[in-house]
Amino acid sequence: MAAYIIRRVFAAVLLLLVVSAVTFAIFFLVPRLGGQTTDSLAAQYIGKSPTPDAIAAVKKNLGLDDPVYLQFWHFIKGIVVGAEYNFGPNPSVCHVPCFGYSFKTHVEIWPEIVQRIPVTLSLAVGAAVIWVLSGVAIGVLSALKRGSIIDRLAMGVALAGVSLPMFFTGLVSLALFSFHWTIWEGLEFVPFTENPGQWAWNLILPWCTLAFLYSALYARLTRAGMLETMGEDYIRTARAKGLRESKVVVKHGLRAALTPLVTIFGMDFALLLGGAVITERVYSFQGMGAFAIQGVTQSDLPKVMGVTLVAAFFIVVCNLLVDLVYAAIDPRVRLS
Amino acid sequence: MTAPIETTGSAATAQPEAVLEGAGGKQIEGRSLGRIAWTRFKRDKVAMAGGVVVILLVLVAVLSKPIQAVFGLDPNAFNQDLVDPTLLAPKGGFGGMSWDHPLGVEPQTGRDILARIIEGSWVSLVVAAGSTLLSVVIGVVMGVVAGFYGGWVDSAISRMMDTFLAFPLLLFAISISASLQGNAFGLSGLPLRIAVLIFVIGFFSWPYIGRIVRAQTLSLREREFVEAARSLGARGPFILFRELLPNLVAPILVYSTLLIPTNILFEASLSFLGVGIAPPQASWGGMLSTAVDLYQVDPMFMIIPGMAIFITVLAFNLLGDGLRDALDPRGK
Amino acid sequence: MTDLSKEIPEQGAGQGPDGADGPAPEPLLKVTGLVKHFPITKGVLKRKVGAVQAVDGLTFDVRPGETLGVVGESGCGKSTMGRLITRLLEPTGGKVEFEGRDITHLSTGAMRPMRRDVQMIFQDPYGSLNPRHTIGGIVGTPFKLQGIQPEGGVKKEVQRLLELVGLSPEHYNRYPHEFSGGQRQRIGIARALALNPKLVVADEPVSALDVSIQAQVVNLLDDLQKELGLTYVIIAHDLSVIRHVSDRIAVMYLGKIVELADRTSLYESPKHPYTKALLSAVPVPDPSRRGGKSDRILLKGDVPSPIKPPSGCRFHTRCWKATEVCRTTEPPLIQLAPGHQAACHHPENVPDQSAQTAAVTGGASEAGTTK
Amino acid sequence: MSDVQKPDTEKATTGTGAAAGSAGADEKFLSVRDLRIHFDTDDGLVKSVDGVSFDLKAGQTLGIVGESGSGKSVTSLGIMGLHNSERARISGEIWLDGEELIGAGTERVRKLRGQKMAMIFQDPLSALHPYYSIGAQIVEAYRVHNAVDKKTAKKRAVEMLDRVGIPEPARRYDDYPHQFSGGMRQRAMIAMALVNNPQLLIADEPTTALDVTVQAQILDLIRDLQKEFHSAVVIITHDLGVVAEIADELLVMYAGRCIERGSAEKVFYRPQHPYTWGLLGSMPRIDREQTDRLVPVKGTPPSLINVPSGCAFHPRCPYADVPKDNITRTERPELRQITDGHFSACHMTPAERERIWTEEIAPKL
Amino acid sequence: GSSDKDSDGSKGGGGSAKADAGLSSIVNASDKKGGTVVYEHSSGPDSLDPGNTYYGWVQNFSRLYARALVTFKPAAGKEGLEVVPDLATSLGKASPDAKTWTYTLRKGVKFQDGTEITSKDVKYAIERSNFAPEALSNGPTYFKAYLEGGDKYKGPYKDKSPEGLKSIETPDPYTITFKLNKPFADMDYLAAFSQTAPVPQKADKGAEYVQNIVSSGPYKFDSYSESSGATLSRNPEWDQASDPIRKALPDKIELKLNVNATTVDEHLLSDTITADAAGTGLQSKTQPKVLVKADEKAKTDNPYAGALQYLAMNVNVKPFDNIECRKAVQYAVDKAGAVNAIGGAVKGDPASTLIPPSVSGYKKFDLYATPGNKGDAAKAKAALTACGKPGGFSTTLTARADRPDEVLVATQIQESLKKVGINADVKTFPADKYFTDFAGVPDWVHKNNAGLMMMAWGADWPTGFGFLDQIVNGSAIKPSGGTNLMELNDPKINKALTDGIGTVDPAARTAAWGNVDELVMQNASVVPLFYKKNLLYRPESAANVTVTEAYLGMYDYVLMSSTK
Ligand SMILES: Nc1ncnc2c1ncn2[C@@H]1O[C@H](COP(=O)(O)OP(=O)(O)OP(=O)(O)O)[C@@H](O)[C@H]1O
Ligand SMILES: Nc1ncnc2c1ncn2[C@@H]1O[C@H](COP(=O)(O)OP(=O)(O)OP(=O)(O)O)[C@@H](O)[C@H]1O
Ligand SMILES: [Mg+2]
Ligand SMILES: [Mg+2]
Repeated sequence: MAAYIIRRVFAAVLLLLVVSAVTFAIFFLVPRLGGQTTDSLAAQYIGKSPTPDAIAAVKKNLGLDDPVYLQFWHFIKGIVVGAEYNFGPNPSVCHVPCFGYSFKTHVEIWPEIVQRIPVTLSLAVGAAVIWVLSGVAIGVLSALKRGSIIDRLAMGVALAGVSLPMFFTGLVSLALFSFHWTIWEGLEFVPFTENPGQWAWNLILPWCTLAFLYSALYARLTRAGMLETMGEDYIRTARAKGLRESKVVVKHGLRAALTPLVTIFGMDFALLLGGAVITERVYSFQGMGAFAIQGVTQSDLPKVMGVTLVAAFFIVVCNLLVDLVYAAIDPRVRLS
Repeated sequence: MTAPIETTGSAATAQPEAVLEGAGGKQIEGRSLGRIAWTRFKRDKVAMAGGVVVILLVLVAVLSKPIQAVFGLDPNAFNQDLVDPTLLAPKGGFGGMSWDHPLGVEPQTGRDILARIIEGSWVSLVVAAGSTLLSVVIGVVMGVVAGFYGGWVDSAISRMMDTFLAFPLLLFAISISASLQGNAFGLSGLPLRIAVLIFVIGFFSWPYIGRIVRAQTLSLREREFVEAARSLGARGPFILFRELLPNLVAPILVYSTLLIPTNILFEASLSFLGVGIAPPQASWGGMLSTAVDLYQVDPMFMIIPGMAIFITVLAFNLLGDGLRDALDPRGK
Repeated sequence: MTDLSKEIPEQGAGQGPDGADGPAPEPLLKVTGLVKHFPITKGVLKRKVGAVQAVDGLTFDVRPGETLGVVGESGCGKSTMGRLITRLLEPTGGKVEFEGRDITHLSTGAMRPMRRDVQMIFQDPYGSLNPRHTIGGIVGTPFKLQGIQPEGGVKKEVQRLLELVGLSPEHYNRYPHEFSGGQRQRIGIARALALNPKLVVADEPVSALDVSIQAQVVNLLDDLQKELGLTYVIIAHDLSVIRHVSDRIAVMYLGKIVELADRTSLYESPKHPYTKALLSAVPVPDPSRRGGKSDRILLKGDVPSPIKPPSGCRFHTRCWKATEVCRTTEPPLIQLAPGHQAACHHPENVPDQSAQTAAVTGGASEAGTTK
Repeated sequence: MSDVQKPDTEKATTGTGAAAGSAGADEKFLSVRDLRIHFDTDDGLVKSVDGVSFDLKAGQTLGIVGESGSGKSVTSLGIMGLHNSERARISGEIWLDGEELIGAGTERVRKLRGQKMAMIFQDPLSALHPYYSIGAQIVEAYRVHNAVDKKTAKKRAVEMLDRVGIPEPARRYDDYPHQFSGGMRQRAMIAMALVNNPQLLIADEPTTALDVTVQAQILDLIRDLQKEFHSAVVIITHDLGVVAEIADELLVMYAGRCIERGSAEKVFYRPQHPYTWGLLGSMPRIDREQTDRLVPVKGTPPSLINVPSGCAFHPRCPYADVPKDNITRTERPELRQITDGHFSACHMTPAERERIWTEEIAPKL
Repeated sequence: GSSDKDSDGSKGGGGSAKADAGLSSIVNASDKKGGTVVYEHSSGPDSLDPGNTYYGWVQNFSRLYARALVTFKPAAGKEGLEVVPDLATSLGKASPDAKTWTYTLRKGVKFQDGTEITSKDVKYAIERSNFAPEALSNGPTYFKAYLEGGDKYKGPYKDKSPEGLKSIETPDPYTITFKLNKPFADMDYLAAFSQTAPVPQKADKGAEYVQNIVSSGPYKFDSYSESSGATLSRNPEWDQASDPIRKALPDKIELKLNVNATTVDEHLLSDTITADAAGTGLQSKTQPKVLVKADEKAKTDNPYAGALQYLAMNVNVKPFDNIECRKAVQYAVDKAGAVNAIGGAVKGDPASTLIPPSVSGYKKFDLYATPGNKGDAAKAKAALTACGKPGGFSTTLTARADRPDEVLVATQIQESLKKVGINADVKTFPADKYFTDFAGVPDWVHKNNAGLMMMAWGADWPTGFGFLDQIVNGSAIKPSGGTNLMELNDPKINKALTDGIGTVDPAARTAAWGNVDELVMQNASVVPLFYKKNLLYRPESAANVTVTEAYLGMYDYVLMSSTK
């Protein structure tokens, strides 16, 4: 098992490197596809009427003319040893781990991201708990009562859930519950450490918005998975033992049906950790997604890049965890 | 005796001799699996409804220009006299619905909503279908190649898929489509927006189908009919295209129909975030994001594009679910 | 289609007391020291950590017109052997000669013309036919692949083949799922016969079929052999079927041939303990034999893993006769009686091959018991 | 077709009346009366089991043979009460140790399952839960019916593993199914089935997935255990050899119906149904001199949705024309007693059958 | 004032003000100290660093913690356009040629750390804000453009010489003299930029100074974060005695950033915050809510935003090189419709001049009047015929994609042009590249036949020169990043501007701008669409509320206090 973990961790680190290289390359390439030159890139950072001197200085300072691999190398180096840029009276230091430095607003990306992680994390974790519990419960119920009114109703709602744009449901619920009925007024993020009660209360609406889509999805997946596993031979064996139906369903059926969900959950959750972009936007929560959007609207590439990489990091880590969890729950994976 | 095909067939016609005798030998033409699936699909009322809606939608999208011409609809014509300038809302109730404007008019501008919905339909569908096609093509090629050739090719492609899956798709889509405004690839304006959206949505989601196809190919490759073809001297391409691909059509078809609604929503989300289709071109996502700002002024304006998206996505989902049930060899 | 009348199977070929030295006809297929190891790899770098020794040194030949039966327990390498001689797999070592021509390492392209002569019938009638093709398409594929234009056209030829295997030519446009298992197996046979092969390798052609249908297919194979002068290598695990169809029989155990003999000789006086155990384990459809099963040999345990096969004689872990020499020295496959080869240090019905005395060691307890 | 007729049912019951009617429940441990199991499917009503009756005494073994799809597994699952009550339509009676099961509540049947009656399945790999260790699965089976602590249960499980011949049972206790070989999995299945000393053991093709040498081991094991616990055993297989080896009684099924039933000797030595002849004729035998040709049953098994009218076997029967007036095609033959405890459902007269058997069939086997 | 609206009859007396009361008076005036003023903003500032900002609201807001040499008077109505001394004791003293300007600093004014503010700190602030574009890129660079040798000086970060920029002289700690390279009479307006607020050199970290701004005003930063905003509390070193213009009533100022725009409006209406920091008014969707209810409407002010939305015609793109074709567009455009498209009268007034009414130098005239400002198709067609294109023509109309109102107006114009046969293809581009890559690049414009370009402009300081110079002066044509989209390079106009800004007499100077405006309109290359207006909302708790025209028609944040 230890060897397995080490191998997977190693692979994950490798994957992360590749992902960041590709991400870097894409972000390097895309503005050029859009017709921008290094000059125009540099010009963004120096006000209204840049002089060629200033442009050259910025290009030199930021290494914009360097080949992409060299820039990538500086970036990676920055993560490990930090970076320095010469703008002002004294060099601006980007501390370890330097996940980039915004030349537009002159902030280090990493502390900004760290500041926003609790927001996104709160959103993602709470929503995940809700959607997993409700989605799985509904899915199991539907599968067991297959063809019944309950099943049809649940699946109808689930289908609607996956067919409605999330920003639509979010905005409608914000309009109804926050503005119209003013149940949640002044919805803003309150850190858990400050006031857990308020934290939870203010997050209910965003959680439910997020969870609505996902629980619909998970209900469908769970139902399909349950229908499949409940047809497996080992379920018949469990029944033949004389086990109570509830135990057959939960211990034998659900356990196997949920295993593939672990992968999907890992992916979904990881993607959310990288920024619940739409939810954060709708509820104006200052999470990672909002930060990325801010970067996009300000054409502040390092911000977007930083969030993207951190998000990729979450994905890789979650995948790694999923693999380990998988190995833990499915003995067949463990030993082969 | 649990070969999946058998159960399908046993129900229908697995006993040809019995059938032949029963039917007096009149039925000779074979029923392909597609035909059987179609028979099964026809029985599924909900899926049929979804299919009909999808066909209607596609017709509307394809014929959107002629329809507009015939009914004299202009998605960009202002009717400011129908709108109260300070209250922004259309005059009269129900979002300004009238015989001239059956779905009402847009607040602020008084543009005809029906015309804009029709105009938006082709954008939505072109983007969704285009990106689906792109990801399906890449995904199928990569998946089949990986699954079929195995070895280092498989390792390389699988790693590549892992890498792609580790990209935060939405963030990528947002930043790329934001970066590629103005002009790029020698395109500008609407064609560029559409091309960028298709590329961004399609290019980063191919690994999902790639994985499915790869897994399917892997299992198909182990089937004996592949071995049989090889024992007859078939080369890779023959096996790939003649033996494997026909068997992959069903899952690909199902996945595509289920991917389209996802992509419709994706496009709408990007338009909502302001990096999708740029106004004045009508698009559902764009309409919705404008409407969202005005929902207190004119709720109808939010409901109609919302419903358009909802119905379309729902119809595709129903169709996809129905197809999956019909094509699933295990049947019901 | 002209060389149909090649050679009528010589009935005596299998039973004749011809050794390796006899003036036997040139073998159609000659296999020498055939080896196939599947590497087991790990990690991204595909490090080789071991190998499945699926087939490990087979030597036998197949004479024109005869039927060679191959039996053995699951996983002993029968299918691998079948795929090696049809060159669906690349051998790791050894040599395969067909009609005197070395085909061991022929490329796919060079193998192509050979494919007309060597054909295969598959085990799974459900898996071996592409569900998306019509019967006509499936049986016509060989012509297409080999670029042959039979006189009268492909369709006519296919219909002729369908008739040959006892199907209606009208089934041409139907799909496999519309047929029962036995019928599908016939389709597979028709496809194998399309190119008028000399050698047909059948990997468990009837084991997926119902008993009543099995007989139809067995009979069909029989008839076709007589009619077309085919040579068969039939792989099966059912000893009754093998006995019924074969002229000579090879018994395999863990990637090796442990006994190779003509039918009567093998069934009447098996030389290898494994063969003996195998034969005694076959259930006999005769209730009266239930009481007196004194000759039943019950082996303990299962076949060991081909990844780490036992040293020496591979059967020694389960053999009740095993001695020290079995553990250390691999017995060669040698002729113990005319036309009867076996690889054992302590064969049955024959003087002991090992110089060492048959000191029964501790291995007995884990080996087997005679009831 | 309306073959769910009252008279039929009665006939079937009276047919077995001589054997079952008077006997007390103490003697007939398991008694199945006119069992019908039908499934509603999209394509029509599948009559998987259509009027099967038999009795089984404690300590006896019943073998059920028949073609694939003839309803063997459905019958056995029916006895165990393992059909989904919403999808299967079950009628008839199943008496287990004096208790009727079809009418009994599901909870009652559940309590009997695993305790009084247990089942072994064909494919032990898929029948064992891949995520739980072998030991845990056996313990679970034990603890459903015995209120004991985990330790005791574990002791019992290890004991059972040992009993079915798994080496080093205490160590293998924690292994997972995929770590076992096929034979060992089947042994584990048996251990699990027998952990509560059931009086009825149903084995659905317990050896089909196994090699001959292992098959012999397993059959031996079942036989020994049966002797030890004096349980009734139903063994389902399509291998006549296996049946001959182990069964006292034999039941031959065709298209959901029982077409011949009797003691193993009678069915093997004096079979009374053309289908049974076909079965015997189509298998190559290792114990006989080599015959040139096998005698197969022509045609293919029928669909269970459109069961041929009259005798379901008639389209494949070489003697369908022997009885006059086309009776085989129109009227369903009942199960009639030929000799004591030997029943068969054929329109030919027993004399005719006797003649065909001795003159035409037997010599060829 | 521009309170030409019909004041709505919210008769409910009790001191509650009427609509537009904030335009001419200080609403809810109070001298009570204490309370917290809460501002919200739907995105964020370019920077809160007084030396690194171009945003009007930051200029306004920064006065709470940064004292420039002079500033606009915190007062109601037109008074607000008046420049008054702040850190300086009086307005700038100009040499007769308007090339040398001298300011004297107040004595005893201290930074938040207690050190006294000297003229060196002001000089340093100007140096860093104008001459270090790599670090502080946001702010305007007028000082660089007008100071002698400004094009040579490398900025304080590179040029470490003790005297720094020679054209700013600090003969003593309280005197600062600017030597300009050409006559420039609007110097006091430049001095009113927050760029002249002192920055202690030792505390300057370049761009990162924003994290630790050293206050010279009544409030200092308690916390600042780019994402969530800032909290300011009283600066104990600030002395009311040294500051005649600030009352500093609130105890605390909170600035929340990146709040959803909808939420900002909801918060305003529910009186949870004091003001929307951006000062651009309520969103369209909130607008009806407050306009239909009389008591809500009474809480609104609807000032001019000091900005003009206009349509630029490039005189080098055919057929707009022909003035008749330009006139055709002048007549064809439906200005009333354009106003209605973005929300009607509360969002703007149809315009006929470049200079908006709230900017000094505004002169009312209309060279291309059409009935009801709805356009005149007949006149337009006539002009087209005169131009030689009686059947109309095709051209491209550019707009900024991320400005929905602008796109809407562009489509509206497209529609009205279509009626006279002019087909304009609307193309949208991202705002941040609009000038650098597209509309501001003559090459691109010519190549892409972009004859029509949407444009909006607000004055950097509220005078005609501040408004016009950057958009009509030939010197504003640049290979990239130009703001003179018409490529108007009329020697007459250029000269009029130069002469005007050299005129020291304020009245004559102001009059000059109206004439420039007229010259431009005669050229017909600009279609003024509408003067933008803001619909501001005064929550109940907001006190001392008044609109300052000097800062684009938002509320004055120096005055503003809260009863909460
Ligand atoms: N492609 C392969 N890669 C790795 N191992 C293989 C491969 N094919 C077969 N093996 C292994 O080689 C051994 C022999 O396999 P083979 O299929 O030849 O056995 P068999 O005798 O045909 O068994 P069965 O009776 O079950 O068909 C088995 O252990 C199998 O797992
Ligand atoms: N749940 C079900 N729904 C519908 N049909 C079913 C169901 N279960 C079994 N059948 C049908 O009932 C028939 C009898 O099935 P059964 O499994 O009893 O056959 P069997 O005799 O055990 O065959 P085999 O030898 O293949 O195991 C088959 O045709 C099968 O398709
Ligand atoms: Mg095999
Ligand atoms: Mg079965």
